[in-house]
Amino acid sequence: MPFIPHTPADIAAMLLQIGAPNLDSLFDEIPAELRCPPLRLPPAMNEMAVTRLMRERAGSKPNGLCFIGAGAYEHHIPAAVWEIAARGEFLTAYTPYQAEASQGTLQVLFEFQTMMAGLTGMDAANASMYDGASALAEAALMAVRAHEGKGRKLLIPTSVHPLYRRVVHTLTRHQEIEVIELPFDPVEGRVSPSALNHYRGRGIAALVIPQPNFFGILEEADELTNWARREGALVIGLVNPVALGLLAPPGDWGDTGADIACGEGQPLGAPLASGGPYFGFLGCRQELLRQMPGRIVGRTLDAAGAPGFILTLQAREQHIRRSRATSNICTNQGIMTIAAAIHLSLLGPDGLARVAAACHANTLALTDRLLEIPGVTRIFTGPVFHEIALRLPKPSRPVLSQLARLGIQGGYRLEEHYPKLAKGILTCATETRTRADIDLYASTLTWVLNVKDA
Amino acid sequence: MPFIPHTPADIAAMLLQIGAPNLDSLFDEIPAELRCPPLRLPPAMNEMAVTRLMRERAGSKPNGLCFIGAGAYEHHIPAAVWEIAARGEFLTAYTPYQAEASQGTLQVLFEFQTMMAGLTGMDAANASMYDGASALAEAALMAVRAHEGKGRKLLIPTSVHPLYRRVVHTLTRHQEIEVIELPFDPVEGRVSPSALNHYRGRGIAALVIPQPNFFGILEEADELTNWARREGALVIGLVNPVALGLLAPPGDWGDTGADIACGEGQPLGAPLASGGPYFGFLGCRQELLRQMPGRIVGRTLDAAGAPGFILTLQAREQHIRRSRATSNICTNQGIMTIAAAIHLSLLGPDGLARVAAACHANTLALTDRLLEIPGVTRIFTGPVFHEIALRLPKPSRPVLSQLARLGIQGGYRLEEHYPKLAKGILTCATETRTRADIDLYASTLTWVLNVKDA
Amino acid sequence: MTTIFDASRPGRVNAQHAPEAQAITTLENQFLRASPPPLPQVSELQVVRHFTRLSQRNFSVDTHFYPLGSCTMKYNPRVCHTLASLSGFLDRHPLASEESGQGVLRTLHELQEMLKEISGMRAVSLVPMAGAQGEFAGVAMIRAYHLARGDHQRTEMLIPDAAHGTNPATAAICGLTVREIPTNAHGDVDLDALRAAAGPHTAGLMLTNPSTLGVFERQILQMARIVHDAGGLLYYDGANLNAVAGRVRPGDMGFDAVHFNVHKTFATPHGGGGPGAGPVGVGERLEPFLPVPVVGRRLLDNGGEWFFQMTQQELPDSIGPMAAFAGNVGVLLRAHVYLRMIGAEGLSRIADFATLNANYLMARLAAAGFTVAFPERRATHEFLLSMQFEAKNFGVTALDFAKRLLDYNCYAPTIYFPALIPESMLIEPTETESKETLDHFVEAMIAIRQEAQNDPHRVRTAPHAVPVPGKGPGRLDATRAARKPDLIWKENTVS
Amino acid sequence: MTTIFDASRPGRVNAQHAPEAQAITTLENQFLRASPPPLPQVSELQVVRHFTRLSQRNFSVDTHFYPLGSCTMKYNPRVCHTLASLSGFLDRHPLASEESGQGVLRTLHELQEMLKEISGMRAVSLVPMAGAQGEFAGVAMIRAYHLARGDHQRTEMLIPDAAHGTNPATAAICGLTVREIPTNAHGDVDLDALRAAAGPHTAGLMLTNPSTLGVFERQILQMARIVHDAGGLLYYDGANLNAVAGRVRPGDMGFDAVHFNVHKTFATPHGGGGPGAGPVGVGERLEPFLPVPVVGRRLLDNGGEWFFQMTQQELPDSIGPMAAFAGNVGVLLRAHVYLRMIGAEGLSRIADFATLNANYLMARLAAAGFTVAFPERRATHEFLLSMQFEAKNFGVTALDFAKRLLDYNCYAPTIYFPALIPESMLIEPTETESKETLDHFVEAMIAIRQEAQNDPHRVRTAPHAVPVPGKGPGRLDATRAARKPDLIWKENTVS
Ligand SMILES: Cc1ncc(COP(=O)(O)O)c(C=O)c1O
Ligand SMILES: Cc1ncc(COP(=O)(O)O)c(C=O)c1O
Repeated sequence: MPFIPHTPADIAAMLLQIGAPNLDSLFDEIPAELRCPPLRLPPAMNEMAVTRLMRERAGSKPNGLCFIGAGAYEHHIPAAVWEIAARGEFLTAYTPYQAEASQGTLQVLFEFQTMMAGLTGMDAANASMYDGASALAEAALMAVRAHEGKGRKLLIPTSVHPLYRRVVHTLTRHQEIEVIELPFDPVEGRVSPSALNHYRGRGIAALVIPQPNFFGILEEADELTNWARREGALVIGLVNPVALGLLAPPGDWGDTGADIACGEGQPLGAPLASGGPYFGFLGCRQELLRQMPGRIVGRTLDAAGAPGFILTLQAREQHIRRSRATSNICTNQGIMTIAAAIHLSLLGPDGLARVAAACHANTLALTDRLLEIPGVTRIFTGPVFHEIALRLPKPSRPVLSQLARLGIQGGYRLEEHYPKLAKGILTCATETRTRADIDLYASTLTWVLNVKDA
Repeated sequence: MPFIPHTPADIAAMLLQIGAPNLDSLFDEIPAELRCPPLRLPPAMNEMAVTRLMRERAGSKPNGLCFIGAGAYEHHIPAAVWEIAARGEFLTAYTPYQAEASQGTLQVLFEFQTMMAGLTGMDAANASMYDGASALAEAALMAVRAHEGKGRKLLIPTSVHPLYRRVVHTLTRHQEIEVIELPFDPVEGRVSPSALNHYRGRGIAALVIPQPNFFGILEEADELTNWARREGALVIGLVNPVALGLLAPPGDWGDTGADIACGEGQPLGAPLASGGPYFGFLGCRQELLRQMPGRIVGRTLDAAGAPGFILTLQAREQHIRRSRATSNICTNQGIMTIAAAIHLSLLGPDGLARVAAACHANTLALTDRLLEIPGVTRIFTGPVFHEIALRLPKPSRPVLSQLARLGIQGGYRLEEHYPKLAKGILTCATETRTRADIDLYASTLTWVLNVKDA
Repeated sequence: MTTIFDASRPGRVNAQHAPEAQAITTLENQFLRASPPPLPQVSELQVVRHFTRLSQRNFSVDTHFYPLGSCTMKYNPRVCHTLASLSGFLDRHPLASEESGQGVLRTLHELQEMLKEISGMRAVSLVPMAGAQGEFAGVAMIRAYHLARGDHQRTEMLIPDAAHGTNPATAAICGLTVREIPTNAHGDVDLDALRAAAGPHTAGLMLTNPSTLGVFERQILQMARIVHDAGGLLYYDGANLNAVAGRVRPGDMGFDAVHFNVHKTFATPHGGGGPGAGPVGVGERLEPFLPVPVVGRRLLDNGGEWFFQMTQQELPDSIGPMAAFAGNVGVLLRAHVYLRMIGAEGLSRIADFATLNANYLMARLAAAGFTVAFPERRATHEFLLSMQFEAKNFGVTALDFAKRLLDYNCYAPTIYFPALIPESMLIEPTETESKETLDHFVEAMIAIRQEAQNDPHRVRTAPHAVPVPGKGPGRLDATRAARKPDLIWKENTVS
Repeated sequence: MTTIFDASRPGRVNAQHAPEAQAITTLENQFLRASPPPLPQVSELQVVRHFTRLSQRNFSVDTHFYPLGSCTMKYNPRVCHTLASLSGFLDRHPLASEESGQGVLRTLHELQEMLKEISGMRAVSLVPMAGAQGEFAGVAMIRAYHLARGDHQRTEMLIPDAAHGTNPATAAICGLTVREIPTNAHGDVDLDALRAAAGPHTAGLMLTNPSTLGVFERQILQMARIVHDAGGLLYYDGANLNAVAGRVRPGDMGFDAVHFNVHKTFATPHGGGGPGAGPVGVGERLEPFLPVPVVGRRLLDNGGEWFFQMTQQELPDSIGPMAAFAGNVGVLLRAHVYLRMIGAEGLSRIADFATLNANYLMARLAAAGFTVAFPERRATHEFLLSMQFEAKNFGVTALDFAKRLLDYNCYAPTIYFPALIPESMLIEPTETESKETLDHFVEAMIAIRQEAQNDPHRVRTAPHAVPVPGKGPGRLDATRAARKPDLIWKENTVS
């Protein structure tokens, strides 16, 4: 029997011990009327057959050269990352409830927390959230909790990833939080600090600062942070972890630094994989520690004084506090953070900075090449990091489809969530794109734009 | 520096300890005239670039549906096999010279030896040879050594894989062994026992019996073994390990069984991989143990009586006996045998037999379908196992090329080594081929044969 | 173990993983960090060695018996992982063209269909990223349903006291008040209490069946009637589906919403904490509210099929997206592979043998004198012991047993949950373990009880043989960890 | 550890790995086996758990410092393994159409070209499957060369006494008589002895340079002249190329044939015994005799290239094939990836740092009072200690040190080879180890010597902490193993 080790002799001996006549009798407490007829599932396949099936599915259509970012980025993942992260001892363990039998996972998580805290400039980080969007939602809830009694308004720029904003809506709507959307400046493509004056004294609990923002543009994080501080609002930095190889971390923003940092961990070792699994990261200043949701690993000692690692501050979690927990999150994205810790260790500070610089340089090179095409223009004037919003001379949907058919995933269609940005696309070139790739994109786009029916 | 951990500070401290002014000075004993100019190698690439390069190379041309056997067989390899065999602790260890620090590898090898001895019906098996061909050569040398003083003639049927026969020639020619080729019966495609009478009393040291033989045909192993026994010659069984799931093992042949069993281990978990790495297996009866080349693992005890595993009988090997060793083999095919042990454990006796039966049934089905094509005929009448020799109505080279271009690797061109078997191909369908694959082969071949210029 | 930071030395660069260095001249200084991020500077060999050795300091299903109740730590076929890791799957961007996604989308659609059949529900969304997010989706849909009907006063969620902590937490996050329903002496829900609680304020009931007490809730049909009659809806926490899949279906039991714990029932490895996936299935009433994206299928004129993601545009009443993209796709692919290998027969076989193993283990432990919480009941895929007798008489608690079991190469069962049984131990062997392994566990439990009588100190100070025999750490001080949180590595500190 | 056979139970079938059962009616009984093969009957979980746990009972480069002299146990970049394992490479049949092999063949051709450049030889064949098979190819070519010239009396191979055992074994298998050449007190070959030995019977000389004594043979040019003048050819055993690649080339030193130990120099993991690859390079005189297949390149009319395998038809004087197919292709692909990542600069950097590490370790051990075999010489990538002093004075041998080092988490250096230094220890740290690791090794050696003085019994009975601390087995009895060979598992036997 697939995956079941019982021999006929075992079954007989076990039933005898139980005192049950047969397997069916073990279910005799289930009301008879509830027994269901045999399920109609596809017939069982052996491993060979399913392997062939899935290989066909995986290879059914080519994925093409990727110039899409918009929240998920193709980076080179060193081969060692998953060779080690996917070792059975990491992959097939549960959440490390028994610390002594889980020192491997726990220590990696402790190291991961240290790396994320270091990257973001926070005092502490948790052991992951589901993804970047849900991490932002949790950050918002956390900020509002911390702001207890002083208002439940969240100010979130529309230069934040549109899908993230929707997820924040889904996940926070039952908690009486007022989410206020802060428009971006249509010329610069980022929040204009002067626009904030409108919200002065309105009891804002927290301001979200995306860096870089959805359009790839760098926000004036220092000024925005200082404004929030003056307002008594918390600052939530929504950051890209690869960009943090070069960019100022939230902990350094403005005069005081941000209070919470969060974001999508995918760029740190997670394959694109049609959307997941990725992981969200979340860190905060010391004072907010007990408001932070999710698992946290701490270092402690045994009776003999030997150090070891253990899940800690569990009083915040659902299995202790139940309905008063900081969040309902239980299973998180464990193995992805193990991969991230290995990934970051292999890159080191220098490697991460070089990857970030290469993404930046490649995106600038791509921008230059595409702007040579008649009719292609830049949408915003703000400084870009590794993503660029461009306006095409033709409707973006057919152009992008045509590009995809020619082997180029050309970008994200901005109109999808920004109706005003007609014919706009958001595109990027990470360190994985070569000059030849960029040239190919440019020449293919030129061709597509010249074809009549596109 | 790639793969080098030294920091500038390390280098300085280390040179100081050595008392050397710089790295260059460490080479000062090398005569100056020998220093070579900088090598002209392709420029260094980082991991990302080399990954892209190799992915392109791996995917440059499709491999097609494989109907070739001829010594290497496409079998399904359970995913667990290489996930475990490729674990760093197995993959990056050396030959287990320090037994206590190598119990993992040693125990797997002990279990592998047990499985191979069990499969072949031998008393012992070694821990691998390079491949099936070199294992046959070593078996021949071993037999001649064991036959010491009674003649150095090796009788080898031409129904043995032609490339194996060439390798035997290469590897044994310096040892004054007379290799006598024994023709096969052109009707049956196997050795006719009566043909052996010609060699009676000629002081034959050993007879090789391939089962199944190169043409996929089952030799009359019992009769051949008994003949050799009467002649005082040793019997070397050259066997396919998957076929042994069903076929009588060499240890059971004739009245006494064969003396040595060897063969290609590739069908047990090794990917086709354009030819290697595979592994050769070699086993023998107790009496020949000290003539067997290669590494052998044995079980022993420690001082407290606890059992453990260790390389043993090393007195046969080159690092003890040097020029009087049984062979010069040192590094063998270690990791492949670890994979084989896992593979065989996952299949078990029942699984292996079912795989063998499916190969047999599929090859018969393929034969039936191809024989329906006008002009395609069977070359031999002997009973086949999982490979079949067919004659085409047209020259085989262009037909096979044409098939390959259409995505079907149709078989091995027999004329390559058997000029008399004009238009002959050797083809097989393992358990990995479906009915649909077989139909596709048949319809494609029909089409190719009908095209004018093929 | 020293940390990776201890091995760091300034100036180590793994150039093989870094593009050429280049100066940034295009960005103003205000945007740039003042000093490099404090990441470790270590060689590739150091990284490989460090993390490989760390991995060896873990118990896992691949290395140990792992009878962690409520967690279904069974064998996860390696091939599921291997096939989900094919580069064709891994390399695809979530926003890439639909055409390039046909292989993945077809697979996800098949999974949706299979989950519908297994649960007996009408529609499924795969998007929730773990069980708790599935719960959130379910409860949020229940709320949306009531609100859409203008039924604004339904602010209470009924939850049995034995429920998993995520249930009350989820209800609270969805803005509902939790009302606990007690359990009776036989492990079933107290029906009278349920009747008393159900009413016009009832949004619904959240239930796990079999419950976390390791028994099947026999009165489920009565309960469904009570809640439905009161105008509430029923939520099924599918974490324990391994016990009954293929035998009974939440839909047939009357549930309106259900989440699957893909990482329990459908053999996705748990990864030391995740990722999992918590697809959610619903009946007719909740269908409009499903979280997006849902995978849709369209028949083409040429007879082929086309798969696509339905977003809020197509499903305007959806509670919305819960993830930036499509959820934990890779986890879902693993579940798909597993289900395709198992088929319907294999699925009910799983329930059969999970149940056989639990009942056998319970029978043997009972015969050995351990206190089974519900001795007159059948175990489902798990069962509860109470170590109260041992705690009282030998001063050796469930925690002590748990720690000492590690020394016998068994991961510990779940302890002190559910809380309503004192000194509880929830044991779930799963169907993939052999009788020999179960017998070993029984012998270990008996041996530990003997130790508890003869040498209780040894048990109270366990473990002694993990992670590294003789080198510890031994039992770790959890109180200290919480009192003085030491959460990140800092230069020159060793606690 | 119990064996996998102990876990076997009749009736366990992993149906997921087996096609449908079918009866064989088409074959006569005489061909079929009477009873099923005695393979274990175990579940997939049992297999995974058993072999995973066995793997943890190994030292390896990925987990431990592995200074095994003459074996170059450096870090093998994982990516080499990953890329050689791409399914496009793994799925190709060796006899598949040439067209489908263009990616592999191009890659192998590039490797051939790189190896030519690195060795300074004229042509390379990749086919030998390990170092020893490369030696065979080289010596067989030398024989073929002499015979082709009608020079039949050249039946002697000159081999320094420090040579690796494969050298004399290979010479013997190639039908030659071995004549040992002594080493002088400085670790160089005794030139007078060489002169005396060289003559009309000399087929050639086999030499490793740097030698297995851990020093560079300084008189190599004189030696080459002596042998060549006597009509013999020179064979270079490339096992130690890690020390000099990119700095000197065998071809420039006058060698006529050379083998590479791909699994040492070019970072193919050793797999607990293999596979390796032993490509062989030759000068002009031996080129016609290269083993087949050699990868050829043809320029196409369209400017492209076409790669193909040259067999004996194209190379009629070849010594023939040595493998059924093309040799250990997968291993060669790994080497190719490694070399493409390293480049010329990286290659000489490897020699630099392998040498730096060896000289540093030698200097520190010498400073700590250990006896270096050739203290006045530079170490190459490895160096020799003699533990004779410790053996005499404390009764603690090189073997005892080796075993005790395991307890300090270091794999043991090579011991008792080369045999001409008593109680020898050949230590090769490789370039991928950090200074910290070398310092740890020095401290371990010092600590063990202290133990040898104070508690020699502890050292003599080591190891104590591997493979499983406190659970052994401890030092294994090799004599017993050879006296009573117990080579396969049998029912109801535990030795
Ligand atoms: C009964 C029960 N419900 C819900 C959950 C929550 O599932 P997850 O951890 O996937 O969020 C769990 C898992 O621990 C559980 O056991
Ligand atoms: C000096 C020397 N020569 C030759 C060999 C033989 O190489 P292989 O083990 O690959 O056959 C070795 C390997 O141990 C060696 O160290």
